[in-house]
Amino acid sequence: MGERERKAKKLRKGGDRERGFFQGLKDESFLERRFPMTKRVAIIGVGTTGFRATTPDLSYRELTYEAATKAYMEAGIEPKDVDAFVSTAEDFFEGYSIADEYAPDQLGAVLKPVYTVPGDFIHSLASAYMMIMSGVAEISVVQGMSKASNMLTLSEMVGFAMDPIYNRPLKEDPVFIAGMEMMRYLHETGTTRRQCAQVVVKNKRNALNNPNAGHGALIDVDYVLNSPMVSYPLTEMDISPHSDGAVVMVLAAEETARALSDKPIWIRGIGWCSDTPVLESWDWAEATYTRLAAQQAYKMAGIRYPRKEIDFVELNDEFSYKELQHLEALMLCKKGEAGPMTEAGATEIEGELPVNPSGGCLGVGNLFELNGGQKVLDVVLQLRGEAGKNQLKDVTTGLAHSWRGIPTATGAVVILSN
Amino acid sequence: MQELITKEMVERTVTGLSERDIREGKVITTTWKPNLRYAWDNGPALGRYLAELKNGRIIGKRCRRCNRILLPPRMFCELCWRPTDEWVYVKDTGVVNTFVISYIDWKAGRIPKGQRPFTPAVIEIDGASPGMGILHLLDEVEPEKIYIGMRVKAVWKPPKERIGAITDIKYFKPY
Amino acid sequence: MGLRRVAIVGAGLTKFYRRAQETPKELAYEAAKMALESCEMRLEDIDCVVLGTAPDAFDGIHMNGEYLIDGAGGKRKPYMRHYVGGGTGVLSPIHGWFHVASGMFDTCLVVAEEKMSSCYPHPAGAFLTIFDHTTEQPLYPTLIWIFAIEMNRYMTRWGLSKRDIALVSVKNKKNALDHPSSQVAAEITVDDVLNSEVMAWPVNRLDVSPTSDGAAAIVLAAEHIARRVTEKPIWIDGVGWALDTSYWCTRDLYYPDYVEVAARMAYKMAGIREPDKEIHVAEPYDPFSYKELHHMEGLLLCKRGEAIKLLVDGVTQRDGNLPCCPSGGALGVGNPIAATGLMKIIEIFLQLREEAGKRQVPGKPTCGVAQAWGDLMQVGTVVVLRR
Amino acid sequence: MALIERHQKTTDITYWEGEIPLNYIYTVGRAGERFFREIMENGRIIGARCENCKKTYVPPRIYCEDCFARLESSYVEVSTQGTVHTYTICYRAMDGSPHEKPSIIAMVKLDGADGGLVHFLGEVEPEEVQIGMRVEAVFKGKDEREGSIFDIKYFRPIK
Repeated sequence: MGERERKAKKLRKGGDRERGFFQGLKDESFLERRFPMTKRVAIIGVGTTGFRATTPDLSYRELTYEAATKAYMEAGIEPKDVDAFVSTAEDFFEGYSIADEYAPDQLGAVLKPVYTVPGDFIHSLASAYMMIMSGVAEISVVQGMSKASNMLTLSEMVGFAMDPIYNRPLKEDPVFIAGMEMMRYLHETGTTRRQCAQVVVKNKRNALNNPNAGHGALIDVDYVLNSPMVSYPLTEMDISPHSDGAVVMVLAAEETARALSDKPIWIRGIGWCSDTPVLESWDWAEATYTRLAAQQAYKMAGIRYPRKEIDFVELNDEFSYKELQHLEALMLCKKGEAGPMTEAGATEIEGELPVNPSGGCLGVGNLFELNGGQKVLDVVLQLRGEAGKNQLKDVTTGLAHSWRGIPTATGAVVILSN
Repeated sequence: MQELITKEMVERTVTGLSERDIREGKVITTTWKPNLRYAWDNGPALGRYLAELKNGRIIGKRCRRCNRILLPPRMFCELCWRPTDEWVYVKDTGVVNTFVISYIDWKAGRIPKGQRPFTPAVIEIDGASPGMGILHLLDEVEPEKIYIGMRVKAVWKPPKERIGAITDIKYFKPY
Repeated sequence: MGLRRVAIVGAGLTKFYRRAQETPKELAYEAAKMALESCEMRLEDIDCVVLGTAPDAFDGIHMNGEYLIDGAGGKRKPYMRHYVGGGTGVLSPIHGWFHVASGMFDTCLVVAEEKMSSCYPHPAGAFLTIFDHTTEQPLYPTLIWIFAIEMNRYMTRWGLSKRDIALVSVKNKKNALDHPSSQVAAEITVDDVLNSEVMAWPVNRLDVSPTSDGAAAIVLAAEHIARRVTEKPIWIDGVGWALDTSYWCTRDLYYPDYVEVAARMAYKMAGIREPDKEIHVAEPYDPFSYKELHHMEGLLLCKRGEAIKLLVDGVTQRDGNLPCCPSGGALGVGNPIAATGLMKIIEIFLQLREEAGKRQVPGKPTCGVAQAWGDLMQVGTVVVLRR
Repeated sequence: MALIERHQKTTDITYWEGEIPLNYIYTVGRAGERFFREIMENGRIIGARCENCKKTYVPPRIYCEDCFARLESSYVEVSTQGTVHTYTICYRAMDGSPHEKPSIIAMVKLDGADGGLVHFLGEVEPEEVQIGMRVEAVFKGKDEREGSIFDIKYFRPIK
């Protein structure tokens, strides 16, 4: 029996009474004793199926089961050791009216505290984090799953999210919203389409070295610029193709995390924010939601100079310009600097600030509500030194960011350290 | 007596409408018919289940740890959290666990007078573990004569009409 | 950061109607605005917003949580939606509680909204697609089937009569006469229930809660804020929730295990050992008449199979020993899914503050419990409130 | 691997098709009702003014999204002319089918308002469109208006 397993067993032997739900909660001194202000939460296990354009041989249940098995094995736990679960799902992406019904079985969470966050995976992560911080759980699990290939009318589903009175009746491919946003972004910042195309080239190249990624390719800038136009100035190659896959993560409070894991990855800061969903009130150039979410996360992590203190970033690049826009909103460079930075290679793996070393959405695939899951996963792997050929040297702090896709203005940020 | 939320406060919040207001255009409305179509991957468990239904058989899967025969089959036991073991054919007979006599269809519309009401039931299939039921319809029996504990048997579609779906069983009837 | 005491300090509720002219955003706004006004707070005092809304299939907007942001007051704020089908309403304060108790935020606006009337030909059609798409939907099931299935099992297990169960409808619809938001309050008799049309035996028309449009909102605050904002904060002392397997046909439906697990979790946290004695007022979820009894048993307010006795003896009347659904519940006030759950929380909040007007239960209650249920007979969400 | 048994042949792989079969009728709400009535009857566009935040919302709302003030009594008329804030040339419809002729969609900021409308541009070629271009609303004939966003046919450049 290995050291870790012994620790795990010892922990379990103590049983629920030791570390389960809320004993003695009414005892006031209990608060200070059990929840010092320094309480920390770590990710102690991650599991994924990898991401591919289609996964025809597995149902959504089996996909999640596979990811969960890996995550639990890594954390050295069984589902019965978990205090609470959070799943991530949007009804119409799963094809159910009440998608959360189908969450518990494949996580081993039958008759356990489970709920669903219809948001990004990072929202769920934040929810599970707060659960641990508030003392409801010592170990919690977050799950996200994408079966994008099963949606036959995907653009209509995305369009179904638009305002039914003012926007949806136009009956245009919802990508037009991104086209309009890109136009204004380029206009205000002076960024060029060529610089956006460079993002695609970089991310698809990075993805070739990521065994989990499903859309790696070696292309050049002209290939992107010459691909068919979808919504000017957005071409087909500027839009990330979608992927299937599942991610499950195990979170634990400090003591448990140290007992169970050799390489806990600490959640130092987490933030999420939504701007107005009304297109008519958008400012169209800046990703304010990301800036505010990042501010919250930086504040929590005590980060004052993001550019210096963050070693690398996994951020949402569902559309090529979004990587640049988000990079600026994360305050990692000034407005208008992200394009030139990318062109100069500063965001490459060997650059000064590696961005999306995993390949991002453009290289891994758009996973919808799981997008954040892939980002956090790759930050965790980098920080553990398990990122294979794409491994960055001497990284200690990484940032994962996600956006909920058109037509929303919702983003979430998490800062992780090893 | 003190009241935090009063009728006056609440009345102001919402304007009630009738179906007629909407139908006759007294208020402005927009309509939408979403096109939400899916092709869900069956995976090995449900895939085999449906394929066997096409053959006129019901198949389950055993979990050796809790010794349950699971129906519909699953690749993992949700209680033991482990992969399931062997495939097991179960019978196409069973016992009514509970049932309904429904006079409305799925759109909440009433069925026409004279039409037989729907009689869906949870049927515990013989050969599967006790309590392991599936949802299906009952027929060839007066609705009033159905009772919990009644023994029933599947009535299959002719082999040529079967497509590998739960509806390959037309309904269950008493036997 | 650490575990902190969290209180409900304000509440707002819209009228419940079968069809509302207001958009979902406007409904959410009306409730949220009233909640803020009730505790004299401004939107800028709110640190974060939590939203509960059940299936997108009712409102007819994909990612309904995103659509509602501005109406719920979530613009440029940390905003998160959560979801457990019908249990969403009571999960709302639980999720809000995490936000505040974890130390991340000091104040939280919790909004629950549902506009079911947009869905045609009938909102019930949205329930077809809650069933398993491969093994159940081809049979065209409806939600009422599954309720009737459960009710039949429950009645058969304990040998109950429909006549007794109908008393729940009579009681709740009568209680709702005093509720400002009520949609279907009425003075009816047991015979009215039994003679109303049979929808799916054993469920009659008057055993069923209506479909509704409506919204509800509450404001949560950490202890140091709550004491400044109000003289009568109502504390969230216990939270619990649980989700059972989605293979619902494999469970014996006569008893709601999921409610029991959730209730035990909440009671343990609140230090309640004898729920039947320590809880003074309860709001079990009652979308169907038998469900109130079913859930009282799950909430451990009585022994299994004995809820009916309390009902028949009048113990659960508003002036009884254990008032259940003094608001009028989903059967009387209306059932805009997520908003109903939060309406129940608000009712306990008002009862404990003794601000429920004519609905006030006697005896200065100090501890109440609200519960909701959801999904395929799967979810129990429970909140224990104390003053 | 997590599963001990998998499909071994491509031909064993199956899927199940289905849909979510629903229809919707949306009311346009209290503010929407005023907005569309004003267009239908008077060919005017109204917004909602928040004096507190000094903002005019178009389309109007019953509340200010920043300060939550009630705006129902402060609807104001705004211009039917405005400026292209941003635009795109869209080649596909919502169902993914390609357009025969690409459509031009713009966010038009109306004069006197902080908001505006997202709508089509007409009577203009894609290459002529620019950010900052002045445009005006083209309404349908009064008897054709039915209370939809298409009561405004499109926006066209001011000549």
